[in-house]
This record gives sequence, C-alpha cells and structure tokens, in this order.
Amino acid sequence: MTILKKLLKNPTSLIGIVILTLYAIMAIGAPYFAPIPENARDPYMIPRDGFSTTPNPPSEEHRFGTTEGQYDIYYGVVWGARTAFRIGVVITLITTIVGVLIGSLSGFYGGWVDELLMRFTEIFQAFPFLLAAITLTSVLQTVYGRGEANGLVFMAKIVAFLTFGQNPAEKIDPVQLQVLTGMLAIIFFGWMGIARVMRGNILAVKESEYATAAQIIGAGNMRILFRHLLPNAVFPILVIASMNIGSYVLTFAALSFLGLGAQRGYADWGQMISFARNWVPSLGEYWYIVVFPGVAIVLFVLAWNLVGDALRDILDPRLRGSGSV
Amino acid sequence: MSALVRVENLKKYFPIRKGLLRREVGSVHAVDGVSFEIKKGETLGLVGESGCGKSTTGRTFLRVYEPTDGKMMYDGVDLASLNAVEMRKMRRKLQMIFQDPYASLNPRMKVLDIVGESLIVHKLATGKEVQARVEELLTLVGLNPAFANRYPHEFSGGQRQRIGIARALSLQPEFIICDEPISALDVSVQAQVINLLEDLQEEFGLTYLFIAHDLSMVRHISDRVAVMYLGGIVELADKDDLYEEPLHPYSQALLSAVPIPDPVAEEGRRRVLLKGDVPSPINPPSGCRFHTRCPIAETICVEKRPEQREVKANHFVSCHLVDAEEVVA
Amino acid sequence: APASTPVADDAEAPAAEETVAEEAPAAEEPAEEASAPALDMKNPDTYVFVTFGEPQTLDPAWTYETTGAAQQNNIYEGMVWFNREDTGSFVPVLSTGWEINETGDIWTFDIREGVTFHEGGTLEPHDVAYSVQRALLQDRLDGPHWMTLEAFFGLYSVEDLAIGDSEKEFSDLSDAELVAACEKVKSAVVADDEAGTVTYNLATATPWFLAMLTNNFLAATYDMEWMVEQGAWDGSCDNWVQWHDPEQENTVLFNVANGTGPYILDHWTPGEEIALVANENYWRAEGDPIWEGGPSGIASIKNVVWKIVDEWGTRQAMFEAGDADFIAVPSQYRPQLEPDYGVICDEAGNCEDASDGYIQAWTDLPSLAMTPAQFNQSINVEGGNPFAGSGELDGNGIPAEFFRDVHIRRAFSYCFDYEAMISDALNGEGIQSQGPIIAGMLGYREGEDPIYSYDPAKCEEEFKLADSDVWETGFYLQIAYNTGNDTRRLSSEILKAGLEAVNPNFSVQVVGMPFAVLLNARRAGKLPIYVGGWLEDFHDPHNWAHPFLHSQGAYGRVVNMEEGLAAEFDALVEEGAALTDTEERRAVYEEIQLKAQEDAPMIWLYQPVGRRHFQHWIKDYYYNPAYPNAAYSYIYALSKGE
Amino acid sequence: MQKKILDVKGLETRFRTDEGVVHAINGVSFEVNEGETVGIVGESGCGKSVTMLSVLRLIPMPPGVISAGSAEFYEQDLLKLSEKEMQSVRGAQIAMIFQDPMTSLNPVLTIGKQLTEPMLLHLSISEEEADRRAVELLEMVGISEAEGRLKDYPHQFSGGMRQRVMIAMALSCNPKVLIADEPTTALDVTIQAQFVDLVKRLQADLGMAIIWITHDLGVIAGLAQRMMVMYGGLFIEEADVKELYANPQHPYTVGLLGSLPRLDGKHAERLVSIDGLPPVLYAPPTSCPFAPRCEFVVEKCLEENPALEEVAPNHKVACWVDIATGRMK
Amino acid sequence: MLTYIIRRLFILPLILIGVTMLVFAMLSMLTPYERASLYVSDIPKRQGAIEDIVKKYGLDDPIHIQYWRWMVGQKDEVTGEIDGGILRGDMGFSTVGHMPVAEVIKHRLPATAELALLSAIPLIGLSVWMGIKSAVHHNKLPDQILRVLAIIGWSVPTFVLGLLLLMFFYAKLDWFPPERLSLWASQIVQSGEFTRYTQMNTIDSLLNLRFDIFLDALRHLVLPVITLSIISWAFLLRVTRSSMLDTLRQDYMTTARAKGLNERRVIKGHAVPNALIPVITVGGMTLIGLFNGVVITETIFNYPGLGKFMAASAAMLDVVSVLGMTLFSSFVLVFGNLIVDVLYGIVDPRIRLD
Ligand SMILES: Nc1ncnc2c1ncn2[C@@H]1O[C@H](COP(=O)(O)OP(=O)(O)OP(=O)(O)O)[C@@H](O)[C@H]1O
Ligand SMILES: Nc1ncnc2c1ncn2[C@@H]1O[C@H](COP(=O)(O)OP(=O)(O)OP(=O)(O)O)[C@@H](O)[C@H]1O
Ligand SMILES: [Mg+2]
Ligand SMILES: [Mg+2]
Repeated sequence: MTILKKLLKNPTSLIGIVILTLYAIMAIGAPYFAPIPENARDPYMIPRDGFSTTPNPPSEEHRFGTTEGQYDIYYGVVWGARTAFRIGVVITLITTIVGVLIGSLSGFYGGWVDELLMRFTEIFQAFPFLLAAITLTSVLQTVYGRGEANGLVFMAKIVAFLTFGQNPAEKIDPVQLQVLTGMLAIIFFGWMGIARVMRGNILAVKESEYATAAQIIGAGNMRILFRHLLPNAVFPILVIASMNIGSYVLTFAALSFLGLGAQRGYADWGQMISFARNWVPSLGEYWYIVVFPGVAIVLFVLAWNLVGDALRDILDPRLRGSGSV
Repeated sequence: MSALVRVENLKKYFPIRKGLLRREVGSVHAVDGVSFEIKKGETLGLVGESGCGKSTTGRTFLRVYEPTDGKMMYDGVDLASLNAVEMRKMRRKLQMIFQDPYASLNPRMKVLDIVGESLIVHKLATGKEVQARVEELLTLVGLNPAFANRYPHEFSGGQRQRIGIARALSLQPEFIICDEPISALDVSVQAQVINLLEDLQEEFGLTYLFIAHDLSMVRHISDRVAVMYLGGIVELADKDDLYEEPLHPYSQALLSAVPIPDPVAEEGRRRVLLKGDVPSPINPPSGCRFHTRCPIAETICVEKRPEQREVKANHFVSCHLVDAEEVVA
Repeated sequence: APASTPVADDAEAPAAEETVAEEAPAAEEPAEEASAPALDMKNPDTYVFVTFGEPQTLDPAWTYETTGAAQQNNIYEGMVWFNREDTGSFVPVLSTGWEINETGDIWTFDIREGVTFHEGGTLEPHDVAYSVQRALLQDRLDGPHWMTLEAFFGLYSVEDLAIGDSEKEFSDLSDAELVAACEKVKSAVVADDEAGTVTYNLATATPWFLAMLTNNFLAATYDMEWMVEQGAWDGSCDNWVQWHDPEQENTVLFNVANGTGPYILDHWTPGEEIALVANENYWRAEGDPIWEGGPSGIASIKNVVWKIVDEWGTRQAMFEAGDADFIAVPSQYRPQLEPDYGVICDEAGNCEDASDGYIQAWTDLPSLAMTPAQFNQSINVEGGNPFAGSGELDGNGIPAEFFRDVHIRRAFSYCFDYEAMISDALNGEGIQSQGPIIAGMLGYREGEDPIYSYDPAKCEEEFKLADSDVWETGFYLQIAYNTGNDTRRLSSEILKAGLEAVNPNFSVQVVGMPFAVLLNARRAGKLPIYVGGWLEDFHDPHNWAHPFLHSQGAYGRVVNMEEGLAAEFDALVEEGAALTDTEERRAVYEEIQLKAQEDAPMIWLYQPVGRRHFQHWIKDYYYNPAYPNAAYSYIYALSKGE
Repeated sequence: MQKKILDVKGLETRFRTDEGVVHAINGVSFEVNEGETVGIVGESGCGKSVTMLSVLRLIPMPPGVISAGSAEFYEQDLLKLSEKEMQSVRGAQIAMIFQDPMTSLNPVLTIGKQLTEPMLLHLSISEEEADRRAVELLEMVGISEAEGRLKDYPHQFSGGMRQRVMIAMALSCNPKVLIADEPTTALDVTIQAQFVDLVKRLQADLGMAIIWITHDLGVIAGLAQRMMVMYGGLFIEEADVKELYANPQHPYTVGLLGSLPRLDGKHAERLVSIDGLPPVLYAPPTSCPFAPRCEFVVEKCLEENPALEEVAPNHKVACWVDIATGRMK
Repeated sequence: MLTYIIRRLFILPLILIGVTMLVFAMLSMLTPYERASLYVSDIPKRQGAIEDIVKKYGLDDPIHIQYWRWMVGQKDEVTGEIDGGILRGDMGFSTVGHMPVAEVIKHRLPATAELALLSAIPLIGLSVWMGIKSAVHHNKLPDQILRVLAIIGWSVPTFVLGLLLLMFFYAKLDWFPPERLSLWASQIVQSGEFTRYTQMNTIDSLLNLRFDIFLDALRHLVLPVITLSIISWAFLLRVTRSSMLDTLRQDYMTTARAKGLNERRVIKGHAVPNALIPVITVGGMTLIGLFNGVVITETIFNYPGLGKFMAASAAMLDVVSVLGMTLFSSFVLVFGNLIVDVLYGIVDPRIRLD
C-alpha cells in the first residue's frame, strides 16, 4: 500500500511505472494495435512482406519499416511487448521461487542442509552466467529438437504453461520451443543470487523475537517458516526481482544476439535487434531497424530498473527514516 | 505453597564452531548452573548486567534453546525431558513477553493473527470464535478491540507491548516469563505496562519470572529477586531483604550503582565502584566468576566456585566470604 | 563438396558469398580508372584479407574445405595450375609437361628441375610420388579422398582397398594385408628420379584428372626428407596405419607448411590470423611468367594476412577504414556496400567507373555451386516423426512414401517462387537451375528455360493429378534448417509460402534447429525435405550428376529414390562418366538434365551469382570460378598500388 | 553570578520529510554558565538531541532547517558563523559525545588516529606530541596500558571503554562546553556508575560546563545542578535540581517522577502512569503539547501554548494551570 | 580469518568437481550421435561415418566412464601413453581453437587479462568516485544525473552499444579501431626485436620503450573497454553510492563533524574508508563478472581473447572447448571470489583482527 504510494510519489519510479503501464497496455491490446493477419497460424510470428534481405524504411504499410527478411517492425515491437513481459516475468517468477525455496530451506534448517544447499548453489555460481546460459541453450535446443519425452520436456511444459498458458497435455509448439529453451537456460543459472540473499534474510529473521514468540506459542516449523519468516524475508527480494525482470530480458536478448534466442520471425525485441546487427555500419540509412526495437527494449529494461531502484530506496531499512527517498 | 517452577543447576552452553570441520572449539557459558524456585502466584525478579544470561535462562526454560544440563521442573514435570509434541502441549501453560515491542511482533501480520495464532495452532477456536476471543483479549489489555485488523506498525511502543501481552495471555497460561518487557519503552509509558502486568497477575493468579535491568522496577514488581552474574545466580532473596541488606559484594555494588531520582538521596550515597568490565562468558574466570572484579576477593575465590547457600532464611548467596553466622548476627 | 559449413554465417559459405572471373586485360586496370576514393592506401606491402571461418588444419591432404585450400594454394604447388581464369585449360607448374596414354588411364609428368622448398630441400620426382601416396594412405573418414581413390582404384576409401574381398573389419586385417594395400597405393604413383618423371596409374580413363590435380589434397607437393624429419610417414609400407585417419591436429602439417609456392607461411594464430610472407627464393625466374602476361619472379605483394573476423559489422568497418583490402561479404549485406562502389567490373574483367567510392566491385560472377531441395521418397516415420506430423495423409502429416508420387514432386516444384528467391533472397544474384548441371557446363541445356516456374495453377493441377486425394485432405510437414544457415532457411520459407498460398489445407512449418539435431534427423531418414547444395570439387559434369542422382552419390544415397527411377539414373550417370568423347558426353548429360526435371527428384532451385569487393588499390585481379576457393585468389598474380 | 557562556534563544528546527514537516523543536531558549552541569530530560523523540545538534549546526541539512533563533557562545551567534568558523568551534570550544559508544567511533580507524585528530586540527601540535597527549588522555579516563592501545580498533574495546575513549576525545582540546547526549544509556549500571564518577572528576579537574542529555531522571539527580524538562519540542520546566525533584510544577514532570519506582523502596504501591502518547510533531504547536495527556487540562491549554515563566526563583514552568490548586494561574 | 580461508580452499576442489559434473550432466543430455555430429561439418559422404566417430571417441560409453576418462585420461593400448586427463592439466584439443584447450587459454588469456585490467582500473576509479559524489550530493542534481545515467547504462544491451560505438568511432571517424594492434604494430610486436614479457601489449610496449606501440595498443582498447565496463560501471556506481549513503548516516560521521573536521576530511577520512569496504566485495565480483561481458564485447570488436573463443566454441558446441573454458572460468571465478574475500578481511579490521 504505502510502498505503492511512495513509488507513485517518486518522480523516477513514477516514470518507470508509467512506462510499464504503457507497455502493459500495448501488450494487452496487441491484437488491437497490430491486428493479426487473417491467415496467420501463430500471432507471435511477425507477418512478412516478401523475403528481401534488405530492410525497408517506414512506409504507410509498415509504420516502422521492415527488417531484413521483411518482417514488419511495428508488429514485432507491439507483440514483442508480450514476449518481453512473458520472458521477464516468468523467468523471474521461477528463479525467485526456486531461489526463495532453496535459500529458505538452507537458512531455516542450517546444519548439513545448509551446507549441502550452499555448496550446490556455489557450484552453479561458479559458472559465468552468460556462458552457462549459452551452452545450456544450445544443448537444450538439441535435446528438445529430438522431440522425445523426458524430464526436461516436463520442465519445458511447466515453463510453457506459465509462459503461454499452453495445456501441458499437448505437445510443445515448435515455434515456442526455442523461446522455452532460452528461458530454461536462464532459469537454470539464474536462481542463485536470490537463494543467497534469501538465506541471509532468513537467517536474520530467524533470530527475530517474533519467530521465537511463534515458537513459544507452540507453532510448528512449517508454520514459523511460512507464516513468519518467509513473508518478512521475502520483501527485499522484490527489489532484486523487479530489477531482474529487466536484466533477464537483456540476457535473453543477448542469447538472441548470439542466435540462440527465439525462433526466427518470432516477435521478440532481442531478435529484432539482432536483425540489425549486420546493418550497424550503415545505420544512418537503416536506423529504423535498431531504433524501434532498441528503444523498446531499453525503455522496458529502464522502466523496471527505475522501479526497482526506487523500491530499493523505499524498502532499504538503512535508508528508512532519512526523510527522503 | 509449593514451588510451581523449580530450576536446578540449569546449564546452557552455546557451542562455538571453528575451523575446517566446524569443530566445536569452545562454548559460551551463557547459563552455568542456575537454581531457583518460583511459587505459584509469585513474581521472581531476575536482574543482572547485560549478557549475564538472564534471557538465556528464560528461553532455555521455555525450550527455545535445548538445555545443556540441569532440571527444569514445572508443576512436577521436567520440561527438559519432554518430546516435541508434549512440549507443544505444555506451551499453553508457559508464555513469554518480550523486550522489544518492535521486534517481537511480526510486522506483516495483523493483530488479529498475531494474538489469535496460538488459538489456531492449538485448535482452541476457529473463525469467528478467534475474532471474538482476540477482541476480548484486546479489551483485557486495554486496547480498543477495533484495532484487531491493524498492523503492528500502526501502534506505539506501549500499545505494542500490550499486544504482546495479549498474545501471551491468549492461551490462558499459568506462568509468564517477562523478558525486560519495559526496557524499550519510554519512562512515561513504562508505568502503564507495569500496572497492567500487576493487574493481570491479580486477576488470573499468574506467576511471573520478571527479567530486567532496572533494579528499581524489579523491586517494585517482584516478591523475590535473584541477582545474576556471568551465568550464575549470586544472590537470591526476598526483595526487601535483598535491597536493604545485599550480602554478595556484587549485589552491593550493583545496588549502589543505581541512581535514585532524588538529588537529596543521591547526595549522601556512597558508591561501590567496580573495576573493569564483565569478563567474557566464553572463558569465564575460574572459581568465583566475580573474583576478577570483587573488591574483597581472596585466594579461595580464584580456586573454588562457591555453592549457593542459604545464609539467612530464604536468602541465598553464592560467596565464600559471606559468613552465615555473621549475617544472622 | 556438399556446400555449407557450420562456421560460416552465410550458408554456402564461399559460394553464396561471391565467386568467379575472366579476362582482365592489363590495359583495363580498374584502379587507374577509379576516381580518387576517400582513403589513401594503408599497408602498401601487405594484402589484408578479412573473412570469417578458418581452416581446420594446414595439412593439404587432410583439408576438404575451401578455407584451408585458399592459403595452401599460395604456399604449395602441384603439377599444373589453371591458365589464369580459364577453367578448362592448365599450365604446368612443378611439371614441365605431361603425357597421357591412349586409354587415358596413365598420366606421366616431367618434373621441373631447380625447384626448392621453403625450408631448403630440392624438388625431386620421388617427392611428388611421396606426396600423393601419403595423401591417399592418410585418407580419413570424412575427407576428400573418396574421389582421388575413385580415380586410382575405383574405390572410395583406402580401408576398402585394404579390406578388398575379405569379410574382415579394417582393424582385424593382418600386417600382410595392410602392406599389400600400401603397395597398391605405391604402385599407383611411381616416381623415376633418373628420368625426372612421375607416373599416375589410374583405374580408368578420367577426363577430369587434370582438374582434380589442381586440388591441394592431391597436388600439394612436400619435401619427403623434410617430412620424415618432422615425424610424418616415412614412405615404408610396414607402419603406414600409424598415420592413417589422423585427427586434424595430429598431422605434422597441422600448423606448419613447407611448400614450393610463392608464399611462405609465417604464422597461424588460430582465431586471429594467418600470415604469409613472400618467398624470396621462389624458383620462378623473373620474365618467365606462369602464363602469358602473368606474374613471374618474386611475388609483388610482400605480406599476406588473413584476418578472421566473424562479425560482419566489424568487417565492414575495417573495410571502410581501409584496413582491409578484401572482405567477405554475405550476399544479403551487399546493398550496404553498393553506395561505395567506385569501380564495377564484370566476370570478364571489364570495368567501369561508378562513383568516387573506395570499392572495386566485381559483379555477376557465376559460382560453381547449386542448391536443390531434396525430397526424401521414403521417410522414416517409425516411432513418431515430428517432421512428418502424424505420418499419415490425414491433413496433419504426410505418409512415408509421400514423395514417391511424381505429381506431388512436380506440384512442389511449381509451387516454389524462384523469382522471389532470386530477387529477394539473393538480391537478384542467382540463376534458376534446370537440373543438376550448372550453367556453362557441358550438359547444361543452353538457351532452354527451366521447365518449372512459379505457377500456382499448374501446382494445383499436379496436386489434383496425384494418386492420393491430397488436395482435399491437405498435409502438414516440417522443413528444418540448421540455425544460421540462411539459404536453407529462406528456401524453406519460400516453399512454405507457395504451398500454403495454393491451398489452406496445406501447412508447412519451418523450424530452425542446431546442426547436430538436423544431422541426426537426417541420418535417421526423418527429414521429408532437405535443402542442401553442392560446390564442385572438380570442373566436370560428373561431379554434378553423380552426387545428386546416382544411388551412391553423396545426396542420391539418402533420398531413397524409388528403385526403378534410381536404376534409370544410375545407368545414365555411369554412362556419362565412362565416355571420353565430349559430344557423346554432352548428349548423355543433357538427357540427364532433362530427366532430372521431368521426374523432379529434387526441386532444382538456383545457382548463385557472386561478387567480390576489393579496395580500389588492388590490381590484376581476375576471376576463375574453378579455383578451389573461388572466393580467394592466387595472390601471386595480384599487386597493390594507387 | 557565574559567567554565561551559551545563550540559546527561540531556537526552532524543522525537518522536511515525505510525511510532512517535522516540527522537532519549537522555540527553545536556555543558557549555560561556566563550569555548571545542566541536565536535559525528556522522553524519546521530544527533541533533546536535535536541540544540541542544532546549536552545533550538526543536523543534516537537508532535510533539517534551523528556522529561527540564535545560539550565542560567548556573545557570538553560532548560527551566523561561517562553516569554517563553526568548524573551529566544534571540538575545540564545544565538544560532544553521543549515546551509542558502539557506533560513534569509526570502526576502520585506530583509536589513536581518532583521538589525535581533533588535537592535530585545533591545537597545532606535532603528531608525536598529539600521540603523547592521547596516551595521557586515555590514562586520565582510566584506560590502562594506553600506549599500546592507540593502535587498536574500536571493536577491540568494550562498550564502557569506548565511551571513555569518546570522552577523552571530546576533552582533548579542553573545550568550554561538553555536550553529552545520553552517554550512559547503552551502558550497564555498574559501568554507568564508573562513567558518571569519571565525568564528575574530570569536571572538577577541568572545569568545563556540561550539558547532559538523558531520559534517566536518576542519573541526572546526582550529577546536575540545574535541569530542564523537555516535551514535544519545548522546554516545559526548568529549575535547580533539588527544587525540581522536590517541587515539580508541570503536570508532566509530576507524572514522570511519579511513574518511577524507587530503589530505596520509597514508592507507592501503584505507579502513577501518564496515559496517552507523546505528541506527533507534524503540526506546529498551537496548544500545549501535553494537553491531550494532562489531567489538569483546561480550555486555555488547547487554545494557546503556555510560555516558560518563572514561578519561583530559578524555577520556570510552562503551564497555564497551578497544579497545587488545579486552577488557572 | 585464516581458518576461513583454509576452509574455503578445502571446499574449492569440491566445487570444481561439482562444476565438472554439472557440465558433464549437460553433456549427457546429448545422444552419442548428436555429439558425434559435432565432429563433422556437413552431411558425411560415407554411410557409417558418424558411427565410426562414436566408436572412435567412445561416445556411447556410459557417462560416468566418459567422465572418468575426461578427468584422468585414457591409456593408449599400443604406446602405453596416457592421453588427456584434466587432472594432468590436459583439457583436450579444441577444434575451434585449433590447439589444446590449455594452450588456447595460455595463448589468449593475456589479451583478455589486459582488457579486463584496463577496464577495471578506470572502471573502479570512475564508478567509485562518481558513487561517492552521488552520495555526498544525495538527491541533488549531480546525484540525479548520475543515477539516471547509471540506470540507463544498466539498461542498454552491450551489443547495441558496442556496435554503435564501432560504427561511429571506427567506421566513421577511424579513431579507435577494433582488434588489439594495428598491422604495423603487430608486425613489430611479432618480430624478434620486440620482447613479449607478458603478452599484454600495453605493458610490453612500455617495457620495450616503444611508446608508439603503447599508444596504438591503447587506441585499440578504448572501445572494448567502454563497452565492457559500462554495465559494471553502472552497477558499481550504485553500490558505492548506497554504501556511501549508508556510511554517511552512521553516528561516527556526526562524531567526526563534531570534532570540527571540515566536510572534505569528514568524507575522505571517515566516510570513504568505511564505504569502500563493501564495495570491495561487489567490485571484485563485478570484475569477475566481466567474464560475461567479455563474450559479447570481444566478439564485436574481434578482440582475440578468451571471450571470443568462448562464444565461438559455445556456438559450435565444441564440447571439449566448452568444458575446458567452463572449468577454467569457474576456476577464475572461485579463486577470484576467494581473493576478494581475503581482501575484504584484510581491509576490514573487524575481520582482520578476529
Ligand atoms: N543463540 C546464542 N548463541 C550463542 N551465544 C548466545 C546466544 N544467545 C545468547 N548468547 C550469549 O550468552 C550470553 C548470555 O546472553 P543473554 O541474552 O542470556 O544475556 P542477558 O542477560 O539476557 O543480557 P541482556 O540484558 O543484554 O538481554 C551472552 O554472552 C550472549 O552473547
Ligand atoms: N534527520 C531527521 N529527519 C526527520 N526527522 C528527524 C530527524 N532527526 C530528528 N528528527 C525528529 O525530530 C524529533 C526530535 O528528535 P531527537 O532526536 O531530538 O529526539 P531525542 O529527544 O533526542 O530522543 P531520544 O531520546 O530518542 O534520543 C523526533 O520526532 C525525530 O523524529
Ligand atoms: Mg536479555
Ligand atoms: Mg536523542
């Protein structure tokens, strides 16, 4: 409540929230702003106008012009908002849940559980994030391309369900598959930070008097963990999570840049920028292929960071009571 | 009246782990052989300097910490021997009020949930009944029952402490450990809480273990007082007995150090000033724990740990140098 | 070679990039005519090549990709070399002349005297024989020697040669059997140091033998003594297996070189650059040109640096900054360079001023590559096959033998928009193919249009003629491409668009996937359609008809042609190879070309046309499409100057 | 009459926060004479610290603003000095020590460095000289082996010792005024007694004036000559110590004294409690800030804020009511 | 402190083994045939070629056997020599790098180290300085500007920035070229008269007293350094700022002011030393984190370091290289963290003297 109010009062976070709201409107109203072409088989596949590799500047037909391969930039930018929200939010959601779970168990039980989970976490942390994500993405794409059923497919289906609301009973749509592999790879190597912070928070609140109080009235471990410790420890995670949304979208864009992101032609800003990659030396002429999706992604990430930054100031107990935010 | 609570030679050491294998290399002797009794309906005050083990004593008794050694009898049952399920049942009778009214209430729970949680945990009430009971409790501690739906941060310190008291009372306990319930409160508010505690004791026949720094307040509220120093009780007696005639050199120093809010009284007072600080409980001094600061220490004090002796009727002292006969005379 | 290396960001790496050349009379030096471009010449002594991809090894015998061949052509030499841009005539290099016996299966070369190796040895005939024997014995799983061994023994692997008629596995062969195989190889190439000759004993007449001899994997000549010193095969038959089928890094020539050519390897820093320096002791005397009016003496350009820059943007930037003399330009990015074209030359070397831009562009260069879309006539649908959907003709898939129906194959051929492919995807730089044989080659039906063009009406008609009621039920299939392979992707996308437009019941999904998956699926025979091109190994129609249409061909093997049809094609291909008379051969290959269209075992898509981009100060370039890597050049012939 | 060294008049300090403007102090006036000890008491948040920090211009600006008043130090208005001049006053003329000895010392600088810093700054002496004096100072405040401890870091000292270091630091330049902001609140009683004793001795030796802020009416009783009671950002009563304890005139002071139990047992059976809560300082006081909690409240109290007026020699009170009669004065 | 370090050193091998196992677990998701197809470039000419590769490299062995082989190497039956084995320092041969992985690392590390070092120095200096400024002027204009800049820097994708810089400062202005050295300089450096002590061009050129080469090397480093450090700069600035804000609120700051110190000395002498302690940890981790940025930066600027190699091998799924590089970078990461922790302990007396 008060947090939201403070966010709205702070000019930077207000800007962030306004931008995000606009994006949300764009995402929700995508079929209205950029109507799905009649014979489209998947609304996320950007309609194209021919196959020419040379991008074409904005025109009446293509408000923002077309990329190489003649994908409509406007359509991609609009529908890309949906993709960005989905990617950012779902990855953040899952990594946060996993991180919170592992961090909580580790902090709450301590002892060998802690030792084990933390060593496990450290192993994952020993990988440079981007490299690990790149490697895993390429491996996963291979595995999924095989089309066999196994545990990994199960995971992909969970992510597919969260991301696209796809019925887990159905086969994974090959168009979405690549998005899923990138997401899974990021998820795999993205939860550790949260886990560590969470562990620290749990350790801190575990020592709190209200936790002892709950113990004294006879509350069980689970009750203490879920009713008392988690709600209090999880709040600072919000800051990290909100900033993570932006950075995951960036990471995914980096994967797209390296050719491991979404299926070609999929409405994804990162991929649209990677279309621009090879036109950069002549950007004076082809500015629109980098400017529109580029601005879209930068503003999106920026907005989350603005909100996260303000949120940090608001939630940071060290800054509290300073009388200013 | 028989003793409701009897603690015998209670010890609580916190292990210190270090090194590669997290081996135990030593321990904090937080509570090191504490014995006392509390009769039903009585208030025992527990005073001592910071870090001397007061809270640990209370918490160990409630099995927040597992005792290292000793007996903790409550109504004839040794709490130390109970298993988790039995202990949970027992908790209905034993409660605690905490020092910090800001830290002891979960900031993300409503008063209703904080106070009513115990009812739900012990399946004593459901739904509407909880609400009704909580409102009743709030009224009892002097809060507006309409506050049930507010969050702790909307209350002042005194009010919060009342919420804490309501929580402790929700299970209709017999014995409450008050761990410095007023030391975080403003002077003007402290009296409100003390008065409330006294009223409740009268109304429900509660038994208190009242832990505090503030010796004046302890004198006010307690029937008997125990003075702790570095993990052990050095003196335990009826309050007037103790305050008027402290026998242990530490008690004497402690009492003389407490300022009296009266310049006239202060003028004539002589203080026994102790040297140095309280030693670390990690490697407590040999023999009498107090010998390093004791103005009258002798060699025996370094060598042997004094027993707790009843030097006068109901007046227990742990000191080699307090002579029973002398005292009586 | 099958076109496409995963290294390249452009599918048919060199082919789609740019290709080929002809006459450029000295009088028409392009640079002189160019109006002054913005930049002054940087690095006057050095030729800086900026490209992507990198050789796998510097061992010529191992190399079967064009990147490596590019450097080797400037370091090593063989018996003959192309006569400038002429793909059909050859000039002697390490030989001074040659003789062919009547049956065309014994070739004898006179070895040049006075040739020294970079490391100091002198060329003798036994070096030449050793070089060939080493190459053949070294052979490897995946290497180029299937074609050399075919020429020498009519077999495709030296292991098969050793196994012979026995039923054994290669690893179970006795020492004697191994020695025997080696002896066979040794007797195939015989040196006579006294007479100064080397004789190649072929299995049958091989009209393309000279063309094949321009390939380094067969031609590169090493100094035997030096090689043995380095720890290479010592020429004895007792232990040759030790050097057989090595991993790329395990040959002595992996990152060193010692040839006779105009350039010496200076260093190779993998991932960064390969540098050559001019051979100051080059055997070719000043005034003794390699061909008429050609270069002689020590190379004019003193240093050569191949820079490996995978990122296109960086390459372009280096070009603009004048740091690169030549850059590899994937076809889709050509429009970015066009504004800076200062001089534009054609295949024949006729140049025209265009603007005051800095680029000397060679355009419309036909490449010796072609890409078809291959139908799999017997798809493996066992255990579920996502590429074939349900595996039945129920609207959600295709049955295993879907493409056995010639009408369906023809319908597909009519539904592909060739023009879109060429104009949009290739920026107009391609020719629609009319069968396996490429334009300008013997057997190409000169003056005749391809049978197929994009024609939805005919497409529909053919679909309706099909045995099944595919027109009503519709179908679903997936076409896969390996991510990064733009040719495969674009062709698939255009085919998809054409099919889906003709009937809403037709559904084609184009999916990108890692190469490993694609290859795996193909290995298992699961892909219904596979887009795969070919880049010629030697300049002869046999190198085109065999791979695609012969049942043992690199592609023909896996398209599971219906037996009758396969037999017909096999007969024709073998007939064409066996003939020596050019006119007789022409007739056979034209028949093959026509049949390949009528029966449509593949959709014959296109033959790309390439371009080259140099700084204006590069001189004396000419275009020979048959160079093992036509994208690069014989640097000996080039020079640099304002 | 002693010489007046600090004369504060009508000081007002505000903080602009997101929640609104905090009217932390609302026109306080007081004076301090040479060599005397003045006590300031009041509950948490009433503005004690802000008053003294304002005098030294140490409140964070923003959000703080000193909006009115003057603070004359030897007839020189501190509030009008340039920042540079002010720096030469701080530490050298007026020194200050703070409540929490654990956080008031910089954890990453050695004790020696922190101790010599003000001397090097204000006394223009060499480093060796400063070190020598630092040792002297530490010995003066009762830290043994002082020489060796200069290289130690704060965390190697106990709380009491750190507070001694703090005072050594404050006294290093022989200031005329020492402001002690609740210096013993964090200390144990026995340590507090040591510390108070130390301060008394130092004052006797060095003769500086001391302003001692506390909320412990006991400490001040034995220490100060004159004291002021603060409430809601205002001084509401000011008198000689004995007079104030014996004859409190403001209802708040009366309540405060009544709510304290006394160690010597002279206490009522039941504590007097002041009901209600301290005021929220978001609005400027237009009424008596204590009015909502006052049992003597009359209409006038809600209409106008009473000023501090002399009711007896050296005894000023800000109240409309005469508590002896319960009627308006 | 010491026991802590020893404990960490003790755990280190466990973590590294965990890392190798995790990498192998990823690998085991691929079938032998899929892995074999990594060894071929396109459709093999001969049927059974892939099967041969599977057999040759033992790709169909149980995964634990392959793992073991990778760890300790394999004995050649004929020669009796042991081939490979991570534990023997042999990480195998990199197809992408065209040399043994260990050599690739040895060969390319100086370039990356130089880039990282040159990024680190201005990066840390600048971001810390700005962070302090920002905190000191909390909520004033400089703070607002820096904050916004930091958030923007934090939000711009590296590859977009890198490409834009390249296009502008190289293609258009020709000020700052990509790669490591200009051709002339690289020819001198590779010639015998130039001693390559460290393989880091900036340092070597100074040691050889070739200032022209030094300048050339610097010129080449400008753009990659900017691209690489922008995100870390933004991050470190924020960390410094918040740590500094935190410090400025501490009681001892008031103590310092009450001594009469002027604001500069209060900030420099009292606030900064405290505020920088947490920055060490984060700063150290940021530096280690440059490893991520290096992948894209080096690719864009064609900078021949480990990052470019990583990108190339990952894209080609060159398993041997990926395994080796991952192992190496984990090593760097883990040891880096250890060093950072130790440094932290040394700087903070509360820990150092514990
Ligand atoms: N969970 C714990 N682990 C380790 N040591 C502890 C723990 N709890 C308390 N201690 C140590 O035990 C000793 C006694 O602590 P305790 O909290 O009982 O003191 P106290 O008398 O209540 O002090 P205070 O008046 O400050 O509350 C202290 O030295 C403390 O540091
Ligand atoms: N930096 C600040 N920003 C906003 N409000 C402040 C600030 N500093 C003090 N205040 C407010 O000023 C009022 C007076 O505070 P002050 O610290 O003087 O109280 P105090 O009497 O010293 O209390 P305590 O006994 O707890 O130290 C309080 O209401 C406090 O909230
Ligand atoms: Mg306690
Ligand atoms: Mg205060």
